[in-house]
Amino acid sequence: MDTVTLEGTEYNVLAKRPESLTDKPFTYCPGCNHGTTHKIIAEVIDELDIQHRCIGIASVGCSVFSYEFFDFDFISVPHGRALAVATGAKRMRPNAVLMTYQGDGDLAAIGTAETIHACNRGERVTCIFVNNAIYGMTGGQMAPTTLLGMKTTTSPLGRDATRIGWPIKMSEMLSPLPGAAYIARVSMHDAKHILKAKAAIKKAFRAQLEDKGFSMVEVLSNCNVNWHMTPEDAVKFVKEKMTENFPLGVYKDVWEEEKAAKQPKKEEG
Amino acid sequence: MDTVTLEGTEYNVLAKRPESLTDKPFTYCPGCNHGTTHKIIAEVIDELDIQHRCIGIASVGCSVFSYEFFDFDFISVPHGRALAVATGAKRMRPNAVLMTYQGDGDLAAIGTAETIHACNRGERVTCIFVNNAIYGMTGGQMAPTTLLGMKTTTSPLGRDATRIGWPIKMSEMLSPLPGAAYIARVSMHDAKHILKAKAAIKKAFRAQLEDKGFSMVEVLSNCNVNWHMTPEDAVKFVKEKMTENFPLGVYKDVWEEEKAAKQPKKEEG
Amino acid sequence: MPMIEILDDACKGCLLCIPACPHELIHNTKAKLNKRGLYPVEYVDPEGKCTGCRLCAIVCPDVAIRVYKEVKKKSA
Amino acid sequence: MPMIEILDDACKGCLLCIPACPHELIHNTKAKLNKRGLYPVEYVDPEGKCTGCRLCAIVCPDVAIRVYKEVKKKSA
Amino acid sequence: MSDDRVFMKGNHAACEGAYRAGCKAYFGYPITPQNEVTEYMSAHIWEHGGTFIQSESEIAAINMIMGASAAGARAMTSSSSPGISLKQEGLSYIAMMELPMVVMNVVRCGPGLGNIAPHQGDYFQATKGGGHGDYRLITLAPNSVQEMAQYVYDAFNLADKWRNPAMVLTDGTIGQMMEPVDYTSMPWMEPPDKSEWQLDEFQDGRKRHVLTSIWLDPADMAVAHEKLIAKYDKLKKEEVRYSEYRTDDAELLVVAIGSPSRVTHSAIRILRQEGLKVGLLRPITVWPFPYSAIREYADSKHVKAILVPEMNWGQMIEDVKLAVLDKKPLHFVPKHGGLTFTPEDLTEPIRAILENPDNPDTLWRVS
Amino acid sequence: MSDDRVFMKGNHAACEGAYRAGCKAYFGYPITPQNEVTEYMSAHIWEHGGTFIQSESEIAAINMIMGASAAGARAMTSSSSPGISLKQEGLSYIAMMELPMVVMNVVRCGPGLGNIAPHQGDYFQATKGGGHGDYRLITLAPNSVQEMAQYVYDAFNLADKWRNPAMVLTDGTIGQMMEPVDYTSMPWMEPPDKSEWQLDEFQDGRKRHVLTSIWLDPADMAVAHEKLIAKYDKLKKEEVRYSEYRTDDAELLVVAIGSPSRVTHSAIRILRQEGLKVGLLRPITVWPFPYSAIREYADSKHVKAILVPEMNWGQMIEDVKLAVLDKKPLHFVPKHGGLTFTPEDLTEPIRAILENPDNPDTLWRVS
Amino acid sequence: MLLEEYIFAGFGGQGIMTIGQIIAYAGMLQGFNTAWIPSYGPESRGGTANCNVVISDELIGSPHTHHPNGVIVMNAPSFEKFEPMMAPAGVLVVNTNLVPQRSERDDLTQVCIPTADIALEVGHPVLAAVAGLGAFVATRGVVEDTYMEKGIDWALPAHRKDMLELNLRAYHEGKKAAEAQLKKAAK
Amino acid sequence: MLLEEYIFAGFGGQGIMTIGQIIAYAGMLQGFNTAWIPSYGPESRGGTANCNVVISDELIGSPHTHHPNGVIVMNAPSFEKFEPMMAPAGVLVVNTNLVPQRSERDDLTQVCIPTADIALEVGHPVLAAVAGLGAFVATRGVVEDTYMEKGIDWALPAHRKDMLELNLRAYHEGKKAAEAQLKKAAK
Ligand SMILES: Cc1ncc(C[n+]2csc(CCOP(=O)(O)OP(=O)(O)O)c2C)c(N)n1
Ligand SMILES: Cc1ncc(C[n+]2csc(CCOP(=O)(O)OP(=O)(O)O)c2C)c(N)n1
Ligand code: SF4
Ligand code: SF4
Ligand code: SF4
Ligand code: SF4
Repeated sequence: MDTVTLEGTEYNVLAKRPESLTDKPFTYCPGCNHGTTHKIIAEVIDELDIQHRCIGIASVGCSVFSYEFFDFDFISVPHGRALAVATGAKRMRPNAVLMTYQGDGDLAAIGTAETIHACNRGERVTCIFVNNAIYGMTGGQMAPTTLLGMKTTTSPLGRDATRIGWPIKMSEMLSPLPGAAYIARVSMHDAKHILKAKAAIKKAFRAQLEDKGFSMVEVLSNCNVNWHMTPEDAVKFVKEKMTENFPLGVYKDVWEEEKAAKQPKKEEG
Repeated sequence: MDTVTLEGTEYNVLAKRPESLTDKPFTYCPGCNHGTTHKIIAEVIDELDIQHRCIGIASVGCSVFSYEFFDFDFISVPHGRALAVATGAKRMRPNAVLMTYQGDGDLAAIGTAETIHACNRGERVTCIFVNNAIYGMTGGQMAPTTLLGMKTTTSPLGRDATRIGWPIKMSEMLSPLPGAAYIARVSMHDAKHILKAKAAIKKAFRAQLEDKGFSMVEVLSNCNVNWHMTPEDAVKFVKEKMTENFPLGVYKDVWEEEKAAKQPKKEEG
Repeated sequence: MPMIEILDDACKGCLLCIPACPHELIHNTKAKLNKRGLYPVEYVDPEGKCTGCRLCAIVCPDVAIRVYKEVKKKSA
Repeated sequence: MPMIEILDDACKGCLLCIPACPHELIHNTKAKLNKRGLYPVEYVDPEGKCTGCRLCAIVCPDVAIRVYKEVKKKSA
Repeated sequence: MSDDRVFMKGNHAACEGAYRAGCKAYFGYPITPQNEVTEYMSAHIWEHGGTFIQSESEIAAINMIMGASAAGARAMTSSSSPGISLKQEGLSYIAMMELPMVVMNVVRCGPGLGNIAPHQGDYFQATKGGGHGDYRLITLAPNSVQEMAQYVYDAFNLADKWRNPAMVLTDGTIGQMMEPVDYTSMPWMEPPDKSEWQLDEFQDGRKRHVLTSIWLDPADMAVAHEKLIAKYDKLKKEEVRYSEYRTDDAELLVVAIGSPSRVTHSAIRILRQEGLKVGLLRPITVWPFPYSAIREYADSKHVKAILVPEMNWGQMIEDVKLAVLDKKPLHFVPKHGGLTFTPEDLTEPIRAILENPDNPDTLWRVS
Repeated sequence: MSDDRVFMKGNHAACEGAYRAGCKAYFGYPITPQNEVTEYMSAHIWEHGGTFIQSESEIAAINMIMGASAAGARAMTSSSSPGISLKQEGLSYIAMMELPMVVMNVVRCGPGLGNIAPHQGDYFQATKGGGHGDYRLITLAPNSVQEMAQYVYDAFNLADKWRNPAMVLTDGTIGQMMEPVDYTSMPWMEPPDKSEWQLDEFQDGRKRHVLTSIWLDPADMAVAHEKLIAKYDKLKKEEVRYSEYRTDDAELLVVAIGSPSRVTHSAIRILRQEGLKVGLLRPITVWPFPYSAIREYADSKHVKAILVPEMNWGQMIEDVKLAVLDKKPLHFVPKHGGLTFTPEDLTEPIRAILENPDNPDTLWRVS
Repeated sequence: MLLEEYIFAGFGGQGIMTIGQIIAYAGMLQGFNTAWIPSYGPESRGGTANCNVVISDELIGSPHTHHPNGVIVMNAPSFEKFEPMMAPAGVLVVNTNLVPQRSERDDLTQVCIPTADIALEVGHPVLAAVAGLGAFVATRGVVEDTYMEKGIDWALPAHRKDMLELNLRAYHEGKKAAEAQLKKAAK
Repeated sequence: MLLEEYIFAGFGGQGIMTIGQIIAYAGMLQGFNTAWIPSYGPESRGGTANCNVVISDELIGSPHTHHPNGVIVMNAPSFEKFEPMMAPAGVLVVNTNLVPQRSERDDLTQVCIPTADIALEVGHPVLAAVAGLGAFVATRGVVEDTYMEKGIDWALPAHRKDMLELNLRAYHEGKKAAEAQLKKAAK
């Protein structure tokens, strides 16, 4: 553990900036969980000691500059196509650790086909899917994950299912695909859940490192600015409304399945 | 019922060419179930008496010329985009009956996003999805639905899950979406199943006519030519292998759900 | 009595109707070539076994089979 | 004794750390503007209540909180 | 001054032009700097009896428009550069099926993700056809908020008149700026009757309508091609539009579109005060392109040189060269990266060219 | 005759050229008339240590290629017209990120679905940039099976040399036909080292590599632009390629590419027997285009007229016009619908032009 | 020929865009050609936001202003960026609540007023920008008050019309503060 | 100058494409430039399939043949389509098993042989096309047998090499049948 000496006393540093982040401060809005998510990803990468093997795929969305914050090789790619790019890179560099970082517009609207087929092929890549129920970068338009009734700049009267459909649940949709090794939905609304999220992200990278298949962690996140809320209210909204619509949990866990398959079937009674 | 007089005797005509087909003979290969599927669709349209309200969307695939066989308004559209085109047309013509006719490459590969989002929006259109586990028109390449081990011109050693993923199950994927009103998988392998298929197609159109939402019938079909089988063997393959991998059944039935919702919950015991 | 008619020029000789018929009334005789250059199947029913079940017509992908049933004259 | 440090220029004043601290040691004082033109929060712990639980740091989106814990000198 | 002027953003005015033209379908996907179109449509098209869908992608949007147009409605989509690239396949189909519709490109700076500043890097894509096969979009290039409304309105009429897709090609500046708009030249109108060919639910008693772009036999396809060519030839004769400003005695003719054409205006004012004879020819239709109008100036005695300023590395200048040929020296002043022109960016080279019409600093050659 | 000749399809030969160049990734989606590429790759790239994926779409394919190229591999995709339209956004990104890769377009007849016959309707798309923003693909146009292999091979080398995407632009005829190929000019090679910029798992002890195409500040983007422009200018100077056949005394110069250039060959043989002086200049790189080579002929005393035959409505002829300007009469002979040229299609107009270099039947004008 | 070119700059959310639109709209009512354009995009997130306004009696060339003759700076980074760009004889309004810098240029008219303080006095912090606008018009008196007042009304959305009164007061308070300062300077 | 332009046509699946490739390959071995091209695409589904072959001692222009000087028609629709296109003095091989028509042109050499019968005699119906090819070479003797035989070998995939013997026999039987007919005609 790092130590530091402050005013003559020596301290262990319990929380500090992870190695896998650059020095550049995040440019996200105050309270935005893109930062939180970046941080725990970087911690996981530090802990797994894979920083110098990681290749990041930055998608188009507020996180388009994530390559400025993560300290490893990176490429910024067209909107929605992160998992196709990751596929191409991983196939050429099976020893590299591939991470895509994508928003809901990116992954679940324009990138729907790339997402489903990368998962279905069981590509050995790890996808961090930040679901904030809105298009942040372009200024608050409706996302495929926008909750019913939620007002956005393109659903000014609130999202209405009969005109524009229902919030789409990607973890549920992807987890039945045999290519999926690990799929979980986590939330950023408090410290406990952030720690859980971190554990999930670690498992997702492990799925890749152990060559199990495709892994994705769907991170429920806030976009307080475009939700027109204070960060505190936005986090509360995540806790109450987002998790209600997008139930948290592990949707696919290849290790559990392997365990179950190995265990002799329990007799009844 | 039509009658005809042959050599002096008057007969009822029990089976003949439906009204909703043109006179043009199908150009499909001998034994191809595209023909069978066309025929039962046309019968359903005749029976529902909606021929002159139907707008067909021909997709790119062996059925690209379906507009020459169906006798109502039709448009031929880019590969994979049938459901987007249908959406645009239906929104402008809510009283028209929209049908897309799509192959597995069209619907489940290049058109994945359009398929999922049309379903998710609950578009009032009816999608006939002919799953023959191969790209027929282009000469027998692998489809997203190609079975594991199946040899195609682009999986010459047989489809291998670790390289190219698993056969994708669209009915299963779409049916959990709230926009889906009716989703069923049927097969063309014998007369009994063809009749069942027809009933399913009728229900699918009814879902549209009753404004319930999106409807799709996945039709398991043969492509004997590109499977390199006789029609008889191909049909057997559908019966045995295709249905094993793609279980038949109704995956979503809005009427059943409505009924269930109305029924008072049964007491235990 | 019911009977079927094979439209020779529509038939592509796929033979799917043959197993469909419960009475084995359709045969792959290769007796003639149609204008497509294909061998249409032949319907042979000297004993009048056809029940008009339509199974052959249902499986025919090319709508090449018509099924007829004698009109029962209502007794006046 | 554990303690935290708020990196003033990294803090964006989102205030998410305030409810995270079980001992209410972080405050929105608006006492100073940082170089971003934002008001960083302030850590006030005269009684040394901080347990080094890291909860504030975990929720901070901008990695603006460092947590320190005194090194226990091993007795020689 | 008319009292009817309202103060609006270019992107909003485009929507108002569409409503007045009877547009009943807008399908689109957000992208800066045209988000205001999608947003304004989502809020207001319902009031005009129309429908809005935020599509899952630009590809879905163009194909939804294909459906709406086939069903007889006036339909529009819009996007900015990367999103327009994704629409190319759809546009090619729409053009071959001769479906009328309007697509607006509020161009941003490319290639790639680039940035969201105004740019003109999509000129070739718009005018030569970014999609496969030979086809053309009737392409109008507004340079003011007033024209955003007007040319969207006009684009609908041209699209229906010719059964051809029409593009409104503009840049981020024009889309983002607010200016006064006067709608009196855009009366509310009913779209023309398309029952001759549209797909609808009234097929009883008429022949069915089929829209397709496939003719497997080359001989049949050739017929379809020749029909299109004949249409385009006619269009080229009848629909060329451009505007002129102080060109009659101009010794230097500037050819510019979009926001650079506005800066040219300022530059000309400055230069004319110095007694320098400078004029502007502004193509309004960039396809069909006003070749002969420009050629006339190239042939004229008073014009000594021609200058093209573009916010790109030289695209429209190829069309200008095809008009000017070797008749007069042709000069190019580019602006890169999404930076915008200042009047000085133009006045300085223009002074130099008027001193020496072959001034090598800006002389443009095919290479 | 060399004994090393093998008899192959153009589409297959292209794959062999790729293998010899060290191509390790092919991702593609079926489309006629280039299915043989996808199929041959699926069967054989493994033998050369490479990987094949039949992608879910052309868009996925081009983006997978982006990933493979970024990871340092030689990578290739191919398609035909509609599929190439779908790749435009990806190509624009790839060009701006200066990623080397090869894309082949075995052009079919468009617009829309069109048909699968050979065509040249995608010339503009390939050479002027079908995607958004200013960028260029190094574009090679083979006209034989031998050249299919050779130019794919060369395209990989050019792409790496210039860190620029390269296109092989051909037509259905060349892709579908079989001819003898001699591979001795394509020795098996190792791709060059890209550890300077590639993304990989060996980052320990080096600076990280970042590939991007976004520069939000126009001033930064302008720098990126100017770097690209400088590269393109250099490319134009150094990489122009063309071939000539009996041009030295030609009174009529034909400029043609792809399968029409082969028919031109036959036509010239026929006409030369009649004593008519006809020659062929065939651009091999259509970008950069051999403007100056053509201009020299336009300037020459012996050339009286120039003829361009294209299987489209006139695209390359604009580039030829930019070279020829008004120096000599320029003629156009098109072929529509996917129909192919016969030698007679060319001999007749050529005889007429040689009688009257301004023969109005084929004279081409900018309009 | 009249050619007014303004840049108004500050944080996102301070109301900078709106005051630009107000004066451009008011200028239109007064009979001028006017144009407004934002500096748009994500770079404005948390950073500076600014808009350009052009008012002219001729056709307006570019709405982009490279040498403004009128500037309002509502925060410190904006001062750094725009003060040096100003045309000679321009007018600079500095929000002293957030801008510590002062222009040393002697070819500008500088007015320094505490817009936030004025806003709070009038009754609401959001009024700071309008107060700044008042100060600006006091100094660069091209658009008349009657039109400015109509502009302020126009800019308020229907459900915020109750704020009209407060906005007008803030505008005039800002104007007064500037006039006082100008008078002092004139002495 | 040698310029041989052939069209071989019939049903899909009859082996038409292969016999075209064989002669083109054989021509290459003999030292010529050769080219082969299919009429490709779905229109061939169930309809006619055909390929073009060009053999020349000069550079080959187009592989597409509009006026062939050699044609094999294996089914009736092909006769209709290609017989009228033939260049004068061309050679036409007609498969009498499936083609009822006969050419009435007197500027052609016509050979009519029952390829299916020959194939069955030799031992397998798939050999019909090769029998037709034999007949063709007998009539249009540009490519020599040694090369044709190598071509037949080359065209057989590795797992079908056991069919080589049969194929060669069918080729020579076809050739013999044609030679007999030509001899008769010559008399
Ligand atoms: C092809 C294309 N279409 C649209 C855009 C514009 N665009 C940029 S980011 C974005 C969506 C951002 O939303 P999301 O993916 O949810 O990420 P967030 O910003 O919320 O983190 C869009 C539509 C683009 N850059 N490219
Ligand atoms: C954009 C585009 N990509 C590819 C193609 C080529 N193509 C035509 S049909 C087809 C697939 C056909 O398979 P499927 O949809 O399963 O229908 P089937 O032919 O089996 O009935 C493909 C890839 C095309 N026309 N357009
Ligand atoms: S706009 Fe939303 S998602 Fe983007 S940085 Fe701000 S809060 Fe985060
Ligand atoms: S190729 Fe297959 S799908 Fe197509 S018509 Fe033939 S059998 Fe049917
Ligand atoms: S099923 Fe139809 S097409 Fe097939 S053999 Fe029987 S009658 Fe002929
Ligand atoms: S959570 Fe971090 S950024 Fe937010 S107020 Fe606390 S220290 Fe500042």
